[in-house]
Amino acid sequence: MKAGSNLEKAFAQGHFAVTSELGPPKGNDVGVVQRKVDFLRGCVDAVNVTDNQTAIVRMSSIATSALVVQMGMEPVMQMVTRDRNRIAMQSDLFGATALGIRNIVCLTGDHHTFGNQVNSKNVHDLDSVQLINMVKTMRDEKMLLGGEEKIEGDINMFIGGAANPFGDPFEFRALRTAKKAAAGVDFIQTQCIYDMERFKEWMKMIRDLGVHEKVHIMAGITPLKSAGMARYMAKNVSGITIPQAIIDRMAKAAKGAEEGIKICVEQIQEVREIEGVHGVHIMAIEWEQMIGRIVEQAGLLPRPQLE
Amino acid sequence: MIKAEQKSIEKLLEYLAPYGKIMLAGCGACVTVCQAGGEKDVALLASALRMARQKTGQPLEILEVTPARQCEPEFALELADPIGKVEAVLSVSCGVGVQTLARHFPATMIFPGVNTKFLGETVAHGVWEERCQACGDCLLEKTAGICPIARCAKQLLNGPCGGSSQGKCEIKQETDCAWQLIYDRSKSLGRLHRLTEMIPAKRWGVQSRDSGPRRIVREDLKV
Amino acid sequence: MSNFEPRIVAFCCEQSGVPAAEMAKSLKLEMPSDLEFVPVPCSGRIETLQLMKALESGADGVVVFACHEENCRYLQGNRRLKGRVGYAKRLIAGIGWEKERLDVFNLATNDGVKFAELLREKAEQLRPLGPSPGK
Amino acid sequence: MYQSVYGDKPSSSLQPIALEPEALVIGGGVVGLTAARELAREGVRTVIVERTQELGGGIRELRFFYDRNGDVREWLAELVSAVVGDGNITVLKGARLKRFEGRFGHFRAVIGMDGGEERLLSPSVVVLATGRLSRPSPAPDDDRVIGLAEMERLLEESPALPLDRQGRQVETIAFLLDRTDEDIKIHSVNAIKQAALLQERGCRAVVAARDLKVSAAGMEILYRRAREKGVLFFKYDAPPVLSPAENAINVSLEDATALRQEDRETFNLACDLVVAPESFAADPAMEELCRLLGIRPGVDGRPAEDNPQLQRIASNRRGIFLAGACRFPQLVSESLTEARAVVQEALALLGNGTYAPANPVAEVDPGKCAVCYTCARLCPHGAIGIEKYGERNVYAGPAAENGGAVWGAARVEPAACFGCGVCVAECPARAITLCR
Repeated sequence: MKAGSNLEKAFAQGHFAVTSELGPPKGNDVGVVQRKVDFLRGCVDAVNVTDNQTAIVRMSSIATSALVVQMGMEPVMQMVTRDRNRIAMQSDLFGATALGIRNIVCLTGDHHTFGNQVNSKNVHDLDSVQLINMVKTMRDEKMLLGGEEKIEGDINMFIGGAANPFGDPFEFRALRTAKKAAAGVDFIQTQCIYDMERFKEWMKMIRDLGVHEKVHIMAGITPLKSAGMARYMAKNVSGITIPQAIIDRMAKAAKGAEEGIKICVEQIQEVREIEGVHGVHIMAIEWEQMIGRIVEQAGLLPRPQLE
Repeated sequence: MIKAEQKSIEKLLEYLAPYGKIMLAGCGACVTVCQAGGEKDVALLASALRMARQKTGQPLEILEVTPARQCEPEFALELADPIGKVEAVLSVSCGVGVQTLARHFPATMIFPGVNTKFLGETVAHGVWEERCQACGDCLLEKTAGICPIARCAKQLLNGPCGGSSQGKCEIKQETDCAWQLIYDRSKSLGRLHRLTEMIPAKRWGVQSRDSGPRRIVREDLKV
Repeated sequence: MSNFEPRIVAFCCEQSGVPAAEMAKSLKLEMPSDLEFVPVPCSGRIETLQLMKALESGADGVVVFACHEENCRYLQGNRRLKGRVGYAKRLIAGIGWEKERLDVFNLATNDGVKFAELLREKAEQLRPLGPSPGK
Repeated sequence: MYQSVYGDKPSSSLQPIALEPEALVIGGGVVGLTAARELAREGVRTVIVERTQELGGGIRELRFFYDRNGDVREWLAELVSAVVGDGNITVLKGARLKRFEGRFGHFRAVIGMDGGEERLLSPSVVVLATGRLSRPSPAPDDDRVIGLAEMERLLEESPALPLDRQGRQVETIAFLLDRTDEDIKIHSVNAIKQAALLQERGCRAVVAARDLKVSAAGMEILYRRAREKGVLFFKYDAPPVLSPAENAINVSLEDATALRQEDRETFNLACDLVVAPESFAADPAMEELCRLLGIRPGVDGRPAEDNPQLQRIASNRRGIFLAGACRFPQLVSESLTEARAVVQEALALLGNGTYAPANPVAEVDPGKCAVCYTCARLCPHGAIGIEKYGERNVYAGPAAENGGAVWGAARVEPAACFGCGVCVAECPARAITLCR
């Protein structure tokens, strides 16, 4: 066991893991965190805590994750290389592990021009692959980046990364995930899947590289609320492709939300059959209350109590 | 070469408001090439400034000068006499020129006339694109001749990020994704295997500007 | 390889190297046989490129005879030359050639004896190194 | 085997150039006046530029010659009237060099007058003779410690005993020469001369020095004459200590002439006056003058000679000469010798009105020149300039033939070039060749 986190145990004991995502408040209202945690309680093995997602200022992921730990749920702290240099990131890792946070997802993060601090100076001292390698070195060799100093204490983190099978150049995507595997990632959460064919093709390339044995792949799923949302995401969220069939289906449905949930559950069942997919990561942006229903309809309840 | 863009005329008029006689100093090198501060641009800007001030009733006398370069001490010192006769200087050379004049003429205010942008390539007539960040430790060998530090919005060394689609960067539709270019060129050079090895964290603090303002000394030439 | 006769190119400054060479000749001092003189108005005239070209096109050793540091007729010529020789030495060391293949010696006008001595020592030093790797 | 040191084609610019017999002398001191007078005598139209309103310079403080009788001021007055009367010499007082451009054969000097008016000259040769500034030595603040200049005046005002100064009888005078720096003899000369004159007037003169500098023409004779007149000479290592006594200054010094340390005695001399020679200060204007003239600045605010091995009166640029105290604080006689040497060299240069380069000359190929300023910056003899690019100071393309004048590229002035080839080796564009 690398970190002994609940998520790691789920994978280790062969369960089909389920994680979701929680957006910290745009302020310090702990109640927001409490409410979202209560929605997810018992439905997921761990919950991602985003780090100023789309470069919009929110409570920091380390603080929110610590709160989630206090609230009795296991967080997956996301860390973006956009905002902190290697000094800040390594010291945050010390703090996070001390506060009982066991999972991390290393991301490059959205460009600051997408958010509400367009004039900020971005950092990008490291990129996601280098961050993964850094956390692994801190955990396995107890060394800081640069390798001079020994770390007092253990940095037991279950390291996660992201992957976007729908980005270009497609042939390189699997190779890049293999690169992250070599860098020391333990699990991968993909971008939300709508183009199932392309995802299957990507998974095949992953299997050909043998990456699925070294790394736990989690399929990213996002329920659509309405046809409008589908069209919006298809148009201006780059890296996401939504087949016309799904958009039409959403448009025809009387209640978009219900249809979205139905599609979502179908997708979960479909990805479960794909060899190498060890879990699902359900991202319901500001719709955390639906996670319970989705997980239940997908037959993934009750979540295993692991020790 | 260094690429720059002239500041707005309003901003320049705002700088020059308190003065009646100025020198407008161009530069015969980089800013001439990118049409921001060459002799023609100096003349153009000078007439615009004069006409603007004519309208307001306080005419502006402009001494137009374009030495070969503004970043050599000797060229700057050649402007000593004319600068003695003006109240301020508006230099439309890059930031280096403005600061060279500022160093050599402590008693004269030197205003920047352009915004120095980047070290870039002329992609087409009138189109210039950033190519180099002068990071001090060139890694173009690793990326088949395309620099992610200058041409990737997130300066990724192990790109592309999730947002690259149809070869374009998610941030600006007109910008090519550097890593798409790197991938394509590596593939055509048969060097794809290089992209599968992780490029380690860059030593920013030692060679890039993060190590503070940098200096090159060639002992063999210095004497 | 003991009877190997190194080919030496000697750049001589007209203010010091050339008079010293003439003095050595007139004194009929013993000097290496395979020797070529290149007179220059000042050692400052010698380019790094000429040092490299001499080595590249077959010289086993290149020496420069320049004036003493403070005596340059043209003020800084010999100090500039020293910088260039330093640069060239680092260059050839970098490509795995022996540093001894390039040297600079400071002379005065009347150093005929020292001139011949230095050339003999250099030939001696080059002999074990064998022909230049460039050949 | 190697690219030839010299270009193959002979230089097109080796023809002789015309030289107007015109000279510019900067500094109206005794050296400047002498040089101007000698040049004028040979038909050279000379302009003297004197910063103050009075000619004569530093020598005006002196009255007595050290090696012969006669009044320095009379001698100086005669020289000044000869210069002022000479048709070939123009004297500009209250004037200074404002700008200096071009190279040998094409010098252009702009002289700024106090009134604000400017004059443009085009001299063929320039003589720098601005002399030195002297500052009272940092002696203790006792009014009985004076400088050599004041002692010279005292000697002139009272030809015989009783020597009095501000109503007080002056009998014993001590000259302290411990402030002479290594190689300046002028203080020793004046101190011994004044001591001998004081003895003639019945005073008791004492000269105390760390080491006495007598290595100048006539100095041994002066020293013996002073000894014969009774001047006492002391040699010390530790500087003497001055302390006020009742109405005198007590000078206590340990005489170092005795060989063995224990035989050395300490003397306490009660003196009415102590003479501490002035020290020579660097003329702040000299640094600016060197920059204007483009000549090499030396140490301690002096202009540097071209090369220590060669003539000390030539600067590193052909056509610009140095003479007198501005080059090195020395005896007036030595300065005058330098003035005459400058005249001889200048006349040699001016020749019969033309000058043909006697050495190989560097030539820039304007087509290759990137105007990077390396050669102009490095030329040890200031022989290279970046040609002005037309009146509007605009950068025109290289090698844009413009009626023979090439704009926007470096150009070597053949007459000013010494042929060393440093520029040829250093040019990054390899645009310069050395032509014979």
